[in-house]
Amino acid sequence: MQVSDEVAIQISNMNKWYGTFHVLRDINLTVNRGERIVIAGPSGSGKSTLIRCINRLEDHQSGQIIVDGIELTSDIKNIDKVRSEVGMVFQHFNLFPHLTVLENCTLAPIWVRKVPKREAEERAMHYLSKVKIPEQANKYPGQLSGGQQQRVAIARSLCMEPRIMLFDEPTSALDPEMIKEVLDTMIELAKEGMTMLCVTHEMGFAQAVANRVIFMDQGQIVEQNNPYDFFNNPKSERTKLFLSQILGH
Amino acid sequence: MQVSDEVAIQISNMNKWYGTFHVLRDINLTVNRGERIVIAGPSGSGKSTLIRCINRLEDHQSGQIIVDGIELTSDIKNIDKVRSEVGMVFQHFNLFPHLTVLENCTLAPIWVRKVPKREAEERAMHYLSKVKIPEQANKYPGQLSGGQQQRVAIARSLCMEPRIMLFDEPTSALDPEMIKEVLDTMIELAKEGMTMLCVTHEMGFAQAVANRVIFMDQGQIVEQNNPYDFFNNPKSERTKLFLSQILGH
Amino acid sequence: MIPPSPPPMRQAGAIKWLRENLFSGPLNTALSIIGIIIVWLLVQGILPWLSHSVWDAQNLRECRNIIAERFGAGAEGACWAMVRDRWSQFLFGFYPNALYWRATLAFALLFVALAPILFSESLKIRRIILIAAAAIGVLGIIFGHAPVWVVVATWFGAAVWLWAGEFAPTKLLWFTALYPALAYWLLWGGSAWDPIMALAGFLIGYIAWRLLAARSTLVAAIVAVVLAMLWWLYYSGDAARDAEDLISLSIPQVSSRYFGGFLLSTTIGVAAIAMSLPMGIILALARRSDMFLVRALAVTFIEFIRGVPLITLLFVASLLLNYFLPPGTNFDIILRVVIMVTIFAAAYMAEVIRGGLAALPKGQYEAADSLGLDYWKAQRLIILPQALKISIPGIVSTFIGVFKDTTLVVFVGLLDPLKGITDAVRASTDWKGIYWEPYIFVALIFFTFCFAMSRYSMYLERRLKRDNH
Amino acid sequence: MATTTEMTEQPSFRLSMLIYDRRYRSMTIQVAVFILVMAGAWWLIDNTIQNLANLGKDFNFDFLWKRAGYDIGFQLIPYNSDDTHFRAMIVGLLNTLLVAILGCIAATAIGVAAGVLRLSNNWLIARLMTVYVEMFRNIPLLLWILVIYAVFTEATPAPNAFRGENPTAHMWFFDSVAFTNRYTAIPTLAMTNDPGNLVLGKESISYATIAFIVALVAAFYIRRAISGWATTVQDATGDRPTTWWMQILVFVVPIVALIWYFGLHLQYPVLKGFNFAGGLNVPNSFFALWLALSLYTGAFIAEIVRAGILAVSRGQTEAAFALGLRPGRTMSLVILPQALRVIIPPLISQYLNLTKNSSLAIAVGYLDLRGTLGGVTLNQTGRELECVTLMMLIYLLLSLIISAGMNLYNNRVKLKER
Amino acid sequence: DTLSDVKARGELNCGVNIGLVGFAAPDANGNWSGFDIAVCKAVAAAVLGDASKVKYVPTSGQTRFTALSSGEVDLLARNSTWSFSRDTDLKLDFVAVNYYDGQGFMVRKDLGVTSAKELDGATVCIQTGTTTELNLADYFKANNMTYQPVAIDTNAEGEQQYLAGACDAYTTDASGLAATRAAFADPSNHIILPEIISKEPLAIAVRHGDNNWADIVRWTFYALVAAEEYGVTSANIEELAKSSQNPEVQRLLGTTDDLGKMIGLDKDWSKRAISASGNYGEIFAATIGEQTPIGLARGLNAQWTQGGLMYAPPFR
Ligand SMILES: Nc1ncnc2c1ncn2[C@@H]1O[C@H](COP(=O)(O)OP(=O)(O)OP(=O)(O)O)[C@@H](O)[C@H]1O
Ligand SMILES: Nc1ncnc2c1ncn2[C@@H]1O[C@H](COP(=O)(O)OP(=O)(O)OP(=O)(O)O)[C@@H](O)[C@H]1O
Ligand SMILES: [Mg+2]
Ligand SMILES: [Mg+2]
Repeated sequence: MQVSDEVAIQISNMNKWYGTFHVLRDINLTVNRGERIVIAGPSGSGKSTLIRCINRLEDHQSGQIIVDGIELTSDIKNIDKVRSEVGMVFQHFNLFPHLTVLENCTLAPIWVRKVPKREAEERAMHYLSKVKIPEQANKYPGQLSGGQQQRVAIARSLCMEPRIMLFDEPTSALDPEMIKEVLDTMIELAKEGMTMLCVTHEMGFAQAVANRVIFMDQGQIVEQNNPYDFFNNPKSERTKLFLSQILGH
Repeated sequence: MQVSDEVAIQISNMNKWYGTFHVLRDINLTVNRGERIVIAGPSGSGKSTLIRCINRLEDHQSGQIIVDGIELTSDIKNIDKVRSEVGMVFQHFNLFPHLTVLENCTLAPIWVRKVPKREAEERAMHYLSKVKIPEQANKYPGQLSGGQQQRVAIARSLCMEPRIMLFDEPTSALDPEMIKEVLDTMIELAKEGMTMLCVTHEMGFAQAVANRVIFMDQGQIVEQNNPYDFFNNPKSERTKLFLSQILGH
Repeated sequence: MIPPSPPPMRQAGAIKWLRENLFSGPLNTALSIIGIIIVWLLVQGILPWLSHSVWDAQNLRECRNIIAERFGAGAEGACWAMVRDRWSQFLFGFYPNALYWRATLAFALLFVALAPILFSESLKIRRIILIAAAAIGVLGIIFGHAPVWVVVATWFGAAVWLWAGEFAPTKLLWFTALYPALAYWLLWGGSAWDPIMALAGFLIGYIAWRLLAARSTLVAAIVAVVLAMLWWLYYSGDAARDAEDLISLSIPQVSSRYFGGFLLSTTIGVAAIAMSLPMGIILALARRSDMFLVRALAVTFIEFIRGVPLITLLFVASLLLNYFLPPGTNFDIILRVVIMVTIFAAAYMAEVIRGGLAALPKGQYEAADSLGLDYWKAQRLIILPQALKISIPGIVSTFIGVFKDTTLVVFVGLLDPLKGITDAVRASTDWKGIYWEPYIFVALIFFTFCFAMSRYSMYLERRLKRDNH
Repeated sequence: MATTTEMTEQPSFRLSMLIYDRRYRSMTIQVAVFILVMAGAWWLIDNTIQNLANLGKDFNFDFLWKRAGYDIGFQLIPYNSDDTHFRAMIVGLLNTLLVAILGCIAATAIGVAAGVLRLSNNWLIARLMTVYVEMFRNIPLLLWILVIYAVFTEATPAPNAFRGENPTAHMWFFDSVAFTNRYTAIPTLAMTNDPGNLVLGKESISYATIAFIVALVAAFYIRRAISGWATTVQDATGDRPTTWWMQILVFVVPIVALIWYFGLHLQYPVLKGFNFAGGLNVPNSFFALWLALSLYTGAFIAEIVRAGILAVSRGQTEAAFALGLRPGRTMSLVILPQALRVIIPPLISQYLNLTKNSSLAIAVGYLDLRGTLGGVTLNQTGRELECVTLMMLIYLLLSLIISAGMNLYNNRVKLKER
Repeated sequence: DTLSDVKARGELNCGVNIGLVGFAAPDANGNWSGFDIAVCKAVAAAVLGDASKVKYVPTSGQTRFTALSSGEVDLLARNSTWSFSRDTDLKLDFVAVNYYDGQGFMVRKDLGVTSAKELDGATVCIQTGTTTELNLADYFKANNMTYQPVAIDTNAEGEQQYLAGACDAYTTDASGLAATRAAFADPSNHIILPEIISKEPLAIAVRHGDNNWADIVRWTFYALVAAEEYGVTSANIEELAKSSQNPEVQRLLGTTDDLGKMIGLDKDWSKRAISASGNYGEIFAATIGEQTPIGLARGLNAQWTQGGLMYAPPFR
């Protein structure tokens, strides 16, 4: 299938099973370059799984996923190529505790992109400044607060200069005060035109930056819409129920 | 000292040291039957220690604690009597992981109260229904969510049919969604007239159910008042400072 | 506000302590009394014997005469004169007297080599270890009949390594990498070119890998291994000989049969652990692999080795290994023993490291994957550094076990410190009939080493628990 | 919605996919590893065959059926020098098992006691246990075996010290047990109404033994039934009936009856010639080995037990106390069941170690499997390949049995989690 | 073949006892000496021209034959009994008996035993993995007696047990008993019983199949024996080589015939072998003879001319 240059991610008829459990059912999704998409849905609906399929942390069993023009198959070369184009930020940061913040950020550029060390460090400092923690560069992750850690994780991804960023509930492991720090960083990124897919329940964030909100339930995309309509005129019953719960809380 | 039948707990001039550290200083407190008391205060102020002295998980060095007409001394018989009258719910649940939920609930009635097993199980199911998780009876604690675990812990205490319940920050180890489940259960209990002492920072709960709020600092009871006055007209500076912090959050 | 006041005094001083710690209840009192009786019996049994120690005698008969003379006829006493007479054999076996300094130096350098691996985290510990190593090295060299230039060089070396330990601990890693070759050369002697050429094999492999890695890491790895193998099998021997002819770097050779005592134990123990570590890592990775066949082979190997006593493996080394190798091959018994002990330790090491790998959260693997690191890079840069750190306590206890087990080599005819040397001493006319003293002496040395190591690993465990960064 | 797992895309197969496609790559690696391992194994086997041919030897186990020709000092089944090497091997294996099983029991007892006492708040006892644990863990087992053997040899009298008008040594426990520097002479059981033996080929077993075993097994089951009944009563009424006296009676009555029926009595050892006779002489080598193994392994078990108890969080105790459970009940109902899960797996691997370590028996001349098959037989027949292989297989089998038991247990008690 | 291996290596690997005073034992500096060691030295001198070019490989009762058959040692001079099954089944070649021994018993004098026949019911210490173990079983069986074996691992262990009274009798080769007794603090309190219950020809062994090497070892040893017979000693050997008119001596010392060539060695091989530690009689006297602490009489090991069994075949 030919994909236009405008399309960053194209998922068609994708299905995935865990053993006999059908987690993702007939997913069709096209993400254009520069689009910022928020994925919401109840727990267990398959949001994380979908995100993880996109950089092949999980493999899908049928259908097609094309990222940046490269189809994801079990070909290792393609996988490597896609992974270095796609950055991912995890709920629990997953920083490397035995490396300093700076080393965390330079590791992949040096070993995967083969960037000279000096240059990688400059780049790392650049992105650390961007997430507003350049002064922490020589600390170890264990010495940082949760919010700072998550920002390091974002910087680490950015250092690979990916064209697409995936976020899997990046704020849900954080204390309330720290959520804002991280969301601000993400909003900044969004402003610069990064293509973003973000699983989150922060509806404020969705309203502020998303081009589109996708609602998933039981492995399917139930509804997608722009944020305003999504929150104010949800079409499906399921969405209404969900919105009433999270907004009421 | 003769204690009226109306008084559930009577603490007078109680002092406690950890080594040379004076944790509780001249505590005087009378709790009447059916009273619901919330204890608040900054971290390290001795709230937990006070609660734990009441069912003699810690011993005090001077002063008197009389629970349900029984004075707490190092007499083992008295301690046993008091402990079977006083239920306690811990911050980290402390369920027995090797027993099912049902077994957790029947263990103490069978071995302490010598209740026949059948009857103990019926009683356990009764209280499990009360905390709204009768269907989990045959699962193991490890298979439950935090909120469910805490509700089991409450049911486990209730199965001993105590006359007084102590709660030590029962919701602070829980995810926000689950806090409500547990608070609801506690409000239910309060409505039935159980004498309760609860260390908590959930001010909503305090306002909703407490007869009295006790504020502790540096091992002393600084202020006690009814919830309305406590929140709206705090008398001491210390309390005002504390309230400004937690309510601002 | 009520000010804090001091706690009420109940009882004070020793009586309170006794009451709380020894006689706090009937059961405790009974236990205390039993304990006191046991201590009393032990002291009564051993103390007189110990207090009648004799340090200066030529042989056992003389020793006993001295005891009878000093403490009255029939008095029993310890005859430590044996230790004074034979300590060198317990430590070095039959290693030539004049070359003791080489063994000592190798031992001291061992700590320098270990410093960046085991002690890198804490400057204080590193200082202590390095200073101790420097002291051992310098003393051993002075009292070990070393030539003057070695003494000077060691002073200089000690200064350098103390400096490096202080300011550039990671630089010591280079020394760690070179240490095996250096230790081999110091202990066995001969031409320095042999170990140098053996090291060159690694260099060749590394160069090949660097040249090809850009194309395909798999191909590069295979080529590197093959080239290094070819070098070792066919060229390194000749190259060493030629180089030796050109510039001679020889020191007197010492053959394996002179090794004995703690020198032998340490040599076998350290060599086996050093080699079992990489082997254990590979086995552990294989056992966690998702390829069925690889996993099955690793499991079979590990369980087989762990399922049989070490002593039978040593039998294999001494009796069977020659059957398994091409007709006519015949190599040093110490080397064969080291191979078997290595295999044995590797199986245990694999389990220890597997524990460390399992303790790593899955997120670390995923993060590495999502950054585009391939399997080996992820293992090398992310997983193993963390897993190994978690495993250090386990590795240290494996080492303690292996070190203790080196005493079993006596059953294949090597002179281990415990039974080999002791029997040799007791077979001599001078010390025939001596019994406890050699055992106590050997036990003391083992205890010192192992206890120090176990304390160290406990310290590490505590530290790991504390800073979970 | 499709619910079958099928691949929609099936791109044509290319050779490079063997390396670059994840699905085929693992195949490739596995095949390569397999070939390498097989080649290695073939190389070893080929070498062995060649070497055997060069030496003019063969690989067969016929020698096992030849006359052994040597005597064994301590044996559980009848054996003399006319028996085969195979029987000698069995004698050795039984000796190994004997010391291993008794060792495991004693090590557990010592280890649990030491582990618990190390946690006691008795300062002296806790220190003593620490000293014990550290001493044994940090000094090689071989040394302990030798030292303990030496203590036995040096500290006990020779049998002829019991001789004469004024013996310098005397027997213990009403003249029934003699500790000598060779063995401990203990009374054996004798019967006045011997019911005879059940003869099965070469082996024979006394009917009396069978009767006792049957009685014990029966008693065991009856005891189980009694405590089951007690539980039922407790479930129904809440009160647990006192049953300890019944439980004891169930064992005591049939045993006493059988003893009376067979006229069972003790036959005391008496000094006869050079040695004690009439009783059972258990050699010191066995005791020394047993004691050394138990103390050594016990030190490790103590640490395991301690860690297991400490692994149960303090909150568990507090929760149990808060529910009104007494300390004893708390221990048996809450702490121990949880601690055991932590303790059992490493405990079993200590059992494994003990069994393997029993092969050091040769140091004190106790002829176990390693001493018979891997020692004298190997040496007299020169069949090292066969003997060592067989010996390793037997040890391996023992280990596998023990670890299979462990896995069974582990699976049964694994904590259920989300 | 072994000869060229040894020459190429420049060192002879000689399997010896781990420690048996008089026969093979290292001193505090690791220098080996003893009766068996002398054989190794003689062979090294004959083959390599230097008696010190020997690597002594201590072997236990268990590992000795394997060490030989696997090629770890070139020859075994380790008081090993020559027996049928060892010669055939174990694929060894025993080339010559260097000491005729027999198994005996040692007991304490105060035990009141004067004959091995009185040992019924005794506890006997015995080294495992030796022929003595089998002889002992056979002897007691033949005489319808019982005994309790106490297995021991090494000689040192055995002495310790025996002295502590853990066994009534200690059995091993009579020579070993004498050596052991000699080293006791109170040798006179122990007696060696008169019965010799077995023939123990202690022989030098080589691998089966390399006949040339076997020849070298055999004739090196016989050169030592012959030298004693003809009165050639390490002191007078140079002189005799020049001046002796005795044709036997001339052939032995290579003055006339070049016997060495027939076994692949040079002319002076036997001279070197004899010079290494002297002739058989000298070696015996220096290591285990009556003047040494071991104090063994020549007995069966005297020259045939003296009524013993030492009989070197003719050198021609
Ligand atoms: N490795 C796995 N094996 C089997 N089932 C799995 C696995 N991982 C996830 N699942 C199941 O797949 C479903 C979707 O999981 P997923 O993590 O994608 O949900 P989610 O929408 O991200 O939920 P949450 O908001 O709780 O993170 C869940 O029902 C989960 O139980
Ligand atoms: N076992 C102990 N030994 C010594 N000091 C202790 C011990 N337990 C608690 N403390 C100290 O006693 C003080 C009061 O502790 P406590 O747990 O009662 O505080 P708290 O009010 O419950 O605080 P938090 O809100 O953090 O739970 C603290 O300063 C604490 O450090
Ligand atoms: Mg998720
Ligand atoms: Mg608290």
